Amino acid sequence: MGVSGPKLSRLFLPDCTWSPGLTEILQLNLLSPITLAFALGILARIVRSEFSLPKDVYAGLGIYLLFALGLKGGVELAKVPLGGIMLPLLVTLLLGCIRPLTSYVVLRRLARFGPVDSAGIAAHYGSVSAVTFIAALTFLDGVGEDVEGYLPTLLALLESPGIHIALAIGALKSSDRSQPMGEVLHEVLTGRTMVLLVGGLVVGYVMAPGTWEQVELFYDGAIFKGALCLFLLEMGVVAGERLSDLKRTGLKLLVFGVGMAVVHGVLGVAAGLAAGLSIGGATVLGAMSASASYIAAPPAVRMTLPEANPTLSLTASLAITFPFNIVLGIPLYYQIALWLS
Amino acid sequence: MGVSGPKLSRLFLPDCTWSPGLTEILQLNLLSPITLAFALGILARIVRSEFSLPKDVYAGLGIYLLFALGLKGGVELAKVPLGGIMLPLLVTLLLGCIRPLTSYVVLRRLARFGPVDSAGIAAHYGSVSAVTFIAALTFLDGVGEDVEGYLPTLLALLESPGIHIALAIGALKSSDRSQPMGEVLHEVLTGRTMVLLVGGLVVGYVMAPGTWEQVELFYDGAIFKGALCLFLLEMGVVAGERLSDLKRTGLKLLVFGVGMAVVHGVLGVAAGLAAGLSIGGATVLGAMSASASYIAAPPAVRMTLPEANPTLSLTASLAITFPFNIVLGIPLYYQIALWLS
Amino acid sequence: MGVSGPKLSRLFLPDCTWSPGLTEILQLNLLSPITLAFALGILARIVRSEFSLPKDVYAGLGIYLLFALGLKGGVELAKVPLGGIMLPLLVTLLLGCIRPLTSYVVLRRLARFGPVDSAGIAAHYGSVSAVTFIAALTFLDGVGEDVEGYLPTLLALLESPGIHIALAIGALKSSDRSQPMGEVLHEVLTGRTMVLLVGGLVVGYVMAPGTWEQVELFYDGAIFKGALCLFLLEMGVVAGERLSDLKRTGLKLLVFGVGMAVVHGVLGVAAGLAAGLSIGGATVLGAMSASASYIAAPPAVRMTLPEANPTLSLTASLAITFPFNIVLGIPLYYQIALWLS
Amino acid sequence: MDTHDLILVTIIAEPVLEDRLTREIMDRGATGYTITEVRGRGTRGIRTGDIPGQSIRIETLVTVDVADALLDRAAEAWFPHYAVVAWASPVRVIRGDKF
Amino acid sequence: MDTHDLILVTIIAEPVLEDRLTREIMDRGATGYTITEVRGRGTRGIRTGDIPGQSIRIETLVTVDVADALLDRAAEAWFPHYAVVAWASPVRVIRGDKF
Amino acid sequence: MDTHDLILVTIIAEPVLEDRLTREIMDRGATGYTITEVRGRGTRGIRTGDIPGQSIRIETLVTVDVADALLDRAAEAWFPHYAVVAWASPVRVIRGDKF
Ligand SMILES: Nc1ncnc2c1ncn2[C@@H]1O[C@H](COP(=O)(O)O)[C@@H](O)[C@H]1O
Ligand SMILES: Nc1ncnc2c1ncn2[C@@H]1O[C@H](COP(=O)(O)O)[C@@H](O)[C@H]1O
Ligand SMILES: Nc1ncnc2c1ncn2[C@@H]1O[C@H](COP(=O)(O)O)[C@@H](O)[C@H]1O
Ligand code: NA
Ligand code: NA
Ligand code: NA
Repeated sequence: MGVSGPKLSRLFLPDCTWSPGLTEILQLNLLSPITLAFALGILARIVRSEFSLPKDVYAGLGIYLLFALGLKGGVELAKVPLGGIMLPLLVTLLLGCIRPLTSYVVLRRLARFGPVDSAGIAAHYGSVSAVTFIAALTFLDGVGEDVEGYLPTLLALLESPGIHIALAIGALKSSDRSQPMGEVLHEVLTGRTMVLLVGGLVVGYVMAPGTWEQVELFYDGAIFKGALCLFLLEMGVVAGERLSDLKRTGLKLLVFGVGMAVVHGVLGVAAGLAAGLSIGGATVLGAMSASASYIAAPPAVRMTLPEANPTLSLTASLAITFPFNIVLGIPLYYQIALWLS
Repeated sequence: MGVSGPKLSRLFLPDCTWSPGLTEILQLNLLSPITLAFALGILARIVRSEFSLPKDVYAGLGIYLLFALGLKGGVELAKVPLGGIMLPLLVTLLLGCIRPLTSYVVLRRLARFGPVDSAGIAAHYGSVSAVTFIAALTFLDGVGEDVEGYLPTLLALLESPGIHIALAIGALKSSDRSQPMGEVLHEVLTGRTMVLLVGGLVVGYVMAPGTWEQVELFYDGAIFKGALCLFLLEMGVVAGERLSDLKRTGLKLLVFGVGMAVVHGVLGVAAGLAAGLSIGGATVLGAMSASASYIAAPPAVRMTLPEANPTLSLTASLAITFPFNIVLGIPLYYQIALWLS
Repeated sequence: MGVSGPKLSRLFLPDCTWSPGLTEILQLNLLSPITLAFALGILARIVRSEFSLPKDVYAGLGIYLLFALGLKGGVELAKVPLGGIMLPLLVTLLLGCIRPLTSYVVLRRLARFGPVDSAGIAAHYGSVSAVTFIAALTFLDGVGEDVEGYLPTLLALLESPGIHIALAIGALKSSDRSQPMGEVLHEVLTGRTMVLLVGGLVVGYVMAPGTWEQVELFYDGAIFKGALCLFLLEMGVVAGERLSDLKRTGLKLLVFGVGMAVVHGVLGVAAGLAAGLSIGGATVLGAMSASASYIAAPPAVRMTLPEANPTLSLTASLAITFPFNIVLGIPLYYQIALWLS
Repeated sequence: MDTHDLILVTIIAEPVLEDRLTREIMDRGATGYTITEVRGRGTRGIRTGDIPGQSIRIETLVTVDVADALLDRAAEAWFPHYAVVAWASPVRVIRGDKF
Repeated sequence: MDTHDLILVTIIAEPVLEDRLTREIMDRGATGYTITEVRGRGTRGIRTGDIPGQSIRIETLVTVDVADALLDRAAEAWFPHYAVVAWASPVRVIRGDKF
Repeated sequence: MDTHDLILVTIIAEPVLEDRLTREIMDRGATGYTITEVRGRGTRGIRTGDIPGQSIRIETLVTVDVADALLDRAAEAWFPHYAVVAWASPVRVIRGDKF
């Protein structure tokens, strides 16, 4: 299998500059079960199939994936000295503060959206998509690249700051601040992602030695990846449902959704390498940074900035940035990580 | 274990005519976890238990089973030369066209149902039950008989033609054609089975090499079979719920449901052997051919032939033919395949 | 791993009185994934998170766990001579008859609850919690203690008698007997637990040899334990929701919930050892005996004794006795079994 | 179009009562009912199950006489001990002869 | 506060009819509708699916004229063969100009 | 049987509003409410979540005064920016003293 090429090439062929081309990696990513399942979901919508996963099953799969991610991350976190991850944590926090600002400025100045819509969209791009994170892990596993096991900790850290920074900007610009910020802060900090990801991290971290092995098969490997395929099948349906909105929201949103992802992706990769992450780790941080929220951000924005048009932000994060990252972005950030390192 | 007898007997004992009797095979099938789970579900209804699987969990299991079937079939399909399966495909398509006609004629002439009811029931018996197909695979696995891995392709092909042929007959006979046929065609061709089974076949077919192994544990083996048991438990409940209708629908429906299954089953086995399928493959084609739809056909019939009594068709396919095939039919078709080959 | 100490100590060090202290065992139990998942669920409620498992997923997990328990129990039951389990069965039946009486007397005389409320609560403490049973099995597996495989049979036997005895007492004391007892008897005897646990026992018992192995991975080991963690996460949420009721229901209910558990737990351990169960088996019988129902009993009580305050019984069984058993009770009963044996 | 004036009786009740209520509804002369799963909050806050606040909402189209009989029965048998809320409103029904 | 008197039309129907009914509702001039998943029992007991008794409940706020058109259509096209029940009741709506 | 005439206020709203709406309903004097998960279509087509069209339907039985206060509040605070529809209808309630 030429697939494990990249890693092997660096280990055994130090003098050789060969590495699998972007095309090769792209193809591998395009033909992975999760990309294909996602594409199948989109296709089902395009042919106007009524197929969709039952709401509760979709929610249940999401809960399982997040909790599994947290548990695994916690188990790995327990193995590294906490000092060693301070720099990655710091860098991630910085990304969490910078990304809503870059998004807002680009939306306002370059794309010329109104101030409230800009803040609303920026809240999505200041946060993060856990599924993009998982897809990046799966991709790197596929190309045989190792990653730091504690990365879910960074994911947890990146989720909320960006939402609050963007909402604060929006609140200054909006006449009608509907919901006291305190409530929204509480809602985001006690949301599903926080309970499952942060909770899972803590559980995994403190679990008695030897107990992870008892449940590992359920939370990792083939079962995790198989469940992820089903989840992405439905995400394809959900994203496909928004494709029709693309026409209404226009080209500039499309350009923003892809451009912002690439800019934030490169930023994330560079920051990761600077903080001493491995190539795999930096790729994952890049993918995280390039991603946009579609679970935590939407209700928070809806409650605080009711004037913002939710169709804009959801279409951008779910129908543009998410598919872009899954299909093209992740291999791209990997390639950039290889180049930069 | 005498269980693996049939296959061994043919491999190692060419001169010996011994093979496990029908009784032995029947007993093995009766005491398989899936038959027992199905029986438990029926029993729960008989004692008027309120137990049932939550709607969404039942739907979720069904989706998982179909998608797993598609994926596996696709992975196997990629291994055989397409030329080699043309004959089985052709034979299956023929079965898809003949079965609605035989069903209609038998219902109309022998059982003397009205034309619209006959067409409605024929649409069910022209299509196929995926669970019966899976049960046949599991049975053959239990007796140690190999089957062609690409069989799910035949299942996908057999689902829809029969429905449309029967509905076309019904539309000619009915005064009140409620729904334009085009819509119904669309609905069936984009239904759950098509998305998951055909979609899964394609995904499995094009998946990058080595990626199936990453998810195989989730989609095959013990997890697939274990999930199937839970699914059949609920199918037992659903079928059990219709047992009370049997009294109202009368003996002739019972005779039809069993007789049609046997006739179509023998037809399927013979067609399979003629097309060069293995004994296992012919048995599965027999089981498919003997089965009747209870998922795709009912809404299609309801929409196009509102005058047809849905109790008749659902009772026949779900409370008569399905249990018959699961408990007696599949071992019978296997025995017939052994005899005919 | 010092974890497997207890068993090893008894096998290899017969002259040595060392055994892991209660503290060591307690710590192991506290840091097990299921206790931690339960604690996470409670914590989520305490911080007023809106997180909870979808209703259908929670129900689905419960069904899976019960059915898995039944199947495994049945497979094991088939391996032991029926004569050998008569004594454990008898002792369990006795516990089923005594526990509602002790509960009623303690509630009436010591805690001074009204007669109808006492009967209502006693119905809960006369029945049993399957999750407590499973947690005990998992705990013993963790400390490396063997248990009799047929224990689920005892669980099935312990569920209903206690409910009916307590309800009969209540019916005598209540002016308004709303529901004919026959209906309630039917409802309990055909309830979810009965279908899945007793049904699973029978299926597992009669299954053809070799078929259990085909589904074992799905119903046992890491998948069972992993699913149990998710289930306990939600049970934590549900129990946490009732914590606020604790203030209203008062200290005496708290004392009852813990005290009754310990008394019944010791009774169960002693009875188990007397009936010849292993230390592990006696611990599990103790945990069963110490537990209180929160699934089968509540609707039965609500229908027959509408005057009884359901907040009292559910808070006691779900927010007091259940967490006590999971966190402290099970290790305690184990310690007691070690002492008594 | 042939319409009839009937009464729509709506009952919110604890799920354990489903069997009894529907039986009594049919016994008193209704020809059918429709059930919705709902959740809610009231003055009692009675919680009967591991999912608090879950209730059922039963709607039945009935004649005035049946409505009176149902509400009488509700007031007498169900309200004293159960978390039940019920109301009636006049509606115009097609296929009214069926009820 | 600006209120309008409108008609609330409620239809209980078999799930297979969802697409057709909502299309016809919008075609006849409604500005929206709300759907609830329900289950129930009636005189026909027609069972179309593996989950018997499952139905949908469609509510739509419409003007009197649209209500009449809808109920006429129901009486003529849906009732003869399908398990459909429908009723209308007067309600007071805010944002009534929207409908 | 002791009945009272009350107003049933029904509100269809985006799920994110649940906490706020129920709090405001109780604050304005209602004694309870019932919530149903629904889906639907209207003129705005606002989609707030990964499951578009999902809404909640809140019913609350209140006195005429409370109904007026609720609808006023709705018109003023919720309608401008949110996908909310509300209507009121008179009903007859048993246990009416409770509300
Ligand atoms: N004023 C009200 N309006 C609408 N529904 C109510 C009202 N009061 C109570 N309910 C419903 O009836 C159930 C039981 O109420 P209660 O008996 O007051 O606890 C609640 O969970 C609500 O679903
Ligand atoms: N009298 C009734 N009151 C309320 N709902 C009814 C009534 N009759 C029928 N339904 C509903 O309409 C559906 C179809 O009724 P039917 O056509 O009579 O079988 C039933 O499943 C119920 O949900
Ligand atoms: N005319 C109507 N009748 C019934 N429900 C409606 C109507 N219009 C809107 N709705 C409901 O209110 C929600 C929001 O409507 P809108 O604000 O118009 O987008 C929709 O999803 C429907 O559930
Ligand atoms: Na998100
Ligand atoms: Na089917
Ligand atoms: Na219980």
